[in-house]
Amino acid sequence: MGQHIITLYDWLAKLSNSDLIAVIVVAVLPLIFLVVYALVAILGELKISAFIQERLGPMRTGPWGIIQPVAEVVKLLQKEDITPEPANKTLFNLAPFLMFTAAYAGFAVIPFSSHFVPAGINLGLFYIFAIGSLAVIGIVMGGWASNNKYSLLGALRSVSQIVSYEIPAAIVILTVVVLANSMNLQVINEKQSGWFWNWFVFGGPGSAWKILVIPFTVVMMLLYLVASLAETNRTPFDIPEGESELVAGYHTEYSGMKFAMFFFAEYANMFIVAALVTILFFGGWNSPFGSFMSGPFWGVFWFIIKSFFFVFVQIWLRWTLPRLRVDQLMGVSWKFMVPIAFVCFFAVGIWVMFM
Amino acid sequence: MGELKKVDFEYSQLNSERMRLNVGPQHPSTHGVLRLEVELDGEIVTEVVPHIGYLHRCFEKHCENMTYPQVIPYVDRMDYICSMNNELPYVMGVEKMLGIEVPEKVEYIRVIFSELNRIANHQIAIATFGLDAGAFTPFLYLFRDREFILTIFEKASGGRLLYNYFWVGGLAHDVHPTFKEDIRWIVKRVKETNKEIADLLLYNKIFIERTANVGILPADVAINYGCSGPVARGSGLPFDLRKDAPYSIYDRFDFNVVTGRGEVGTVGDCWDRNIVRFHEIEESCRIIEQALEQMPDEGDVREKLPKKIRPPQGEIYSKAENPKGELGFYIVSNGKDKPERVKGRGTSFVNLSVLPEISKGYLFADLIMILGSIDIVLGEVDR
Amino acid sequence: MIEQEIYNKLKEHFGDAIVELKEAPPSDPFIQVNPERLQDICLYLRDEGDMLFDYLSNLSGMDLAENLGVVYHLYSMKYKHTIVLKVTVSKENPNVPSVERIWRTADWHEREAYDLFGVIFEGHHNLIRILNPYDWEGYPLRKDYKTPEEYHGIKVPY
Amino acid sequence: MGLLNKLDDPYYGGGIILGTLEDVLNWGRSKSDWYLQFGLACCAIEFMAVNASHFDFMRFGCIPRTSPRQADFMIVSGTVTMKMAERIKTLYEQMAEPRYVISMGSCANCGGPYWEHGYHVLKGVDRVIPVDVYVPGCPPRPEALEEGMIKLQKMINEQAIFNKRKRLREAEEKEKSVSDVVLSQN
Repeated sequence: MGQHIITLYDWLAKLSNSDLIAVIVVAVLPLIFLVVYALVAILGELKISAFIQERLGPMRTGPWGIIQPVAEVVKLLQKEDITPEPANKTLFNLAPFLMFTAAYAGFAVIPFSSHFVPAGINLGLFYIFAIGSLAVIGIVMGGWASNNKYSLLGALRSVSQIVSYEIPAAIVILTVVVLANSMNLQVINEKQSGWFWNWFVFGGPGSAWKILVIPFTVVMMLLYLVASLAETNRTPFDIPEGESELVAGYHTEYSGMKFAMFFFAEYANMFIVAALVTILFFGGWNSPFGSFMSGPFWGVFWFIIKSFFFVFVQIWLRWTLPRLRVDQLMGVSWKFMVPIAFVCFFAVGIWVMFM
Repeated sequence: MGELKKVDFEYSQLNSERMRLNVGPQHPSTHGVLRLEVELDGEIVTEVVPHIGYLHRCFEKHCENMTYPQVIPYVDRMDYICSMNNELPYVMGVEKMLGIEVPEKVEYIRVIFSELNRIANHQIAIATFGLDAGAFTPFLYLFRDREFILTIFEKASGGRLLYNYFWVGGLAHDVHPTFKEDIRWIVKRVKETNKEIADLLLYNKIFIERTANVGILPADVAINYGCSGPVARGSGLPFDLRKDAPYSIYDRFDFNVVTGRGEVGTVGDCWDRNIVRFHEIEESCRIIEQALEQMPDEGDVREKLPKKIRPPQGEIYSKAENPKGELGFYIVSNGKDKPERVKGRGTSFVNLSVLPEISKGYLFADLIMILGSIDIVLGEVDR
Repeated sequence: MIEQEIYNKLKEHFGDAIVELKEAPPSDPFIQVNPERLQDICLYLRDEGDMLFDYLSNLSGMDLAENLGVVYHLYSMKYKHTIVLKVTVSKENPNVPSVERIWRTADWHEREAYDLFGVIFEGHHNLIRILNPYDWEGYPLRKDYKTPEEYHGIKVPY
Repeated sequence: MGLLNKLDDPYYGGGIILGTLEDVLNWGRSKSDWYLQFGLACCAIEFMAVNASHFDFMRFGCIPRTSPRQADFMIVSGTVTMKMAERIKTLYEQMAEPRYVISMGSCANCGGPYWEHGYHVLKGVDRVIPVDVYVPGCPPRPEALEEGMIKLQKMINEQAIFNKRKRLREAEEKEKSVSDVVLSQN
């Protein structure tokens, strides 16, 4: 990168003359954001589902039930924490922490604004992808250690699902890397600055000839959205915790705060996925209208608005579609998504080579 | 490196352990308290053993200790989703034994309410089937409509779910004054929702993928297992007691017997069983519309009967087309005011017995769909 | 085909095994059958060309004071006619041949009759209780049945 | 909560800090009730209707959970039979504290219409598990179940968390003294 951007970290370090404070602030900000976001998302899930289903949703906790998630957290904190007798206790207790840590660690490289990214490492995309895969281990640990057949089935399904959907997702990410010529999420964002037609979903910045590549990039965006839905175990791919078959999937045996951690991790993963879609295809913190409403603070606004829209899309899909069967799920991944992703990869590669 | 070890095995030697899984009695999609003992090879179902009786409420024992009219509330509680349809064969049987004919108006009201309850039942069946597939929203849309039907039942009988409305020799009360308008409105409403459900659920690509070519039940197997109702009709068998053995006044109406045609898969798969219910809602609407036109406005709703009903000695098997299939009551009278024996031929009981036959070799997720497509009510299975 | 014709035909074929035909309207007419040759009779009824009783509507046990009875309600999908068969056995020796091989639906019906009345169906592949728990004692629908005081430590009467 | 109990002792019962804390904890418990999703008999259909759009159980913050581990209360909706009684007990034991039970319908309350000849029917679910709220009716109307839910929330709001045993003992003594007075008056 050419010019040096003054990040929040630098600014804080300069202000307080201490790296430690800056590190703590930068590390804690995403956590606060995560908690607040999770509460909003849980409420959103309840209220959006209620709206779709001609209901009201929670109404009795605060005005229009808006502090319902707070009540839920208060309750979950005081629930009895059960570890079943036949469970493998170490793994059983470790799994939710691993899940939550993985989700939280993913936030480290998310660029919230042009001046704020907790850790602006060069291999941001690579890192987020690697950390995202850690969740699989958490699921297997939880499912296997519970010593419950439903949990085991759910965990096994989940692993096969996440592992297979990582391939199309990875190919699509690779294609974006080819387009952006970088793995740094900040750089990818920078490349898409300007008006909204510079976003990668519309082929990225370039001449009018990019109309040739737009179909491929749109398809890539859809592919990534679908694959990421599968990675976060949301409907129509929620078979690992499909409640009509496997009672609650891999977290059947968890109660109280440990269950809440799985819950938080799921919502955190939803946000990471939405954020990645935003960053990779919709310009991240860039304003859609050129220099209008752009800047470090507006960047946060745009980024969160765009990400929340994709969180909303995930919730919307969940309450609309039935769920797939496990073998059909694999079929969708291996028979359709992987080949299409490869075709897109080649097309974009050729385009980048000649333009 | 040592020498290469020779690996010698055949595929058949790779044995995997089979897993026995208990589904139920508390499980979100066993539709009550059914317990299935499932043997799984990976995710493939190799054996299903249903264990029933978790809701055995001793219906037949109670019948022996109650007078004839007192049995009706217990009949209601057999298949609690469609109580009106349950009452019909019972009261018809007792009336036949007594040798009485009910007034014309009563017959029409009975038919209208039976068909209305059939709609309500099929709506629940489709809704819970969708729920098994993971579609929660259509479930609520159908329940919203069902609530309007229940309001009409409530106006007529005072009960939302269990009515005790068809009595021996007539009805408990006359219908309310706005009866006809209410029903015309609800029929219109049901048709609108049906369109919505077809778009949202039944012709959804994912739903078709899940249900087509799953749990195929051939017609001859269906007959041998005694299946009836949408389960048999889904297999292409036009078996409908309303046409085959017309009771009450069903011979006066023009309606079709809907059978599965294998529209998206094979004849007799889960989707066919479900679409039969969907189209039967429309046929029921037709019957109701015709009945409303023909129905006389004036008339008595109660035949004169002695205080104590004592049918002559004898026995009778009275059957009618329940939404789930053939519901029969084998009533034996010994000349006293309490029946000697009442055996209820639970439709779901018979239909459920086919489950082990048609669910072998499918995935575990399919087993849930097959169970949902049979549409059982445990109150009737266990009685 | 009306009951009288079916009765005549059965009588012709099985002779003494067919006891009588009872008709007393408005009751359903029924044919009393000897339990020994029940399987042959049922197979004949199912497969004979002009009867084809391929559908067993109902199978119910009966407590007839001294004896136990089993009632079969048959229906033909093709000809749409019905017939009722009745079998009577003593309470001391309640053995009835199973028709499970003829109509698969009889499987659960027979288990139910066994569970509630104690009729033993010979040749049934899995004659265990179906509605009551497997360790339940007694046959509840017999007229002389007494409700147990306790089941697994839980009081049963109100 | 050993430490909290120790803190609470001097300000027994209504200490400002812990009294408020108790209120907050009770508020959380009462406003966010996840129920165990299972049905037994006829009442389960009315229960489903309560979940549906017309009555919308989620207004009270009640969200269905399929696993008993994550549920806060269960609604025994329908007839409990002898075969089912032990399963109900197991389900109750699998639930995490604090847990509550609503007995819905006459059958679960006392055996309902099956009380006399039902040889296989459990005459009241309170013979196997403790019940907090009884909802009468056969089946209860949805409004009745909602009323039962409000009753349960009220009950949770008033329960003691700290010094539970001491306060229970005192309440018992108070009741005893009242009954003694009544007895002596008679």
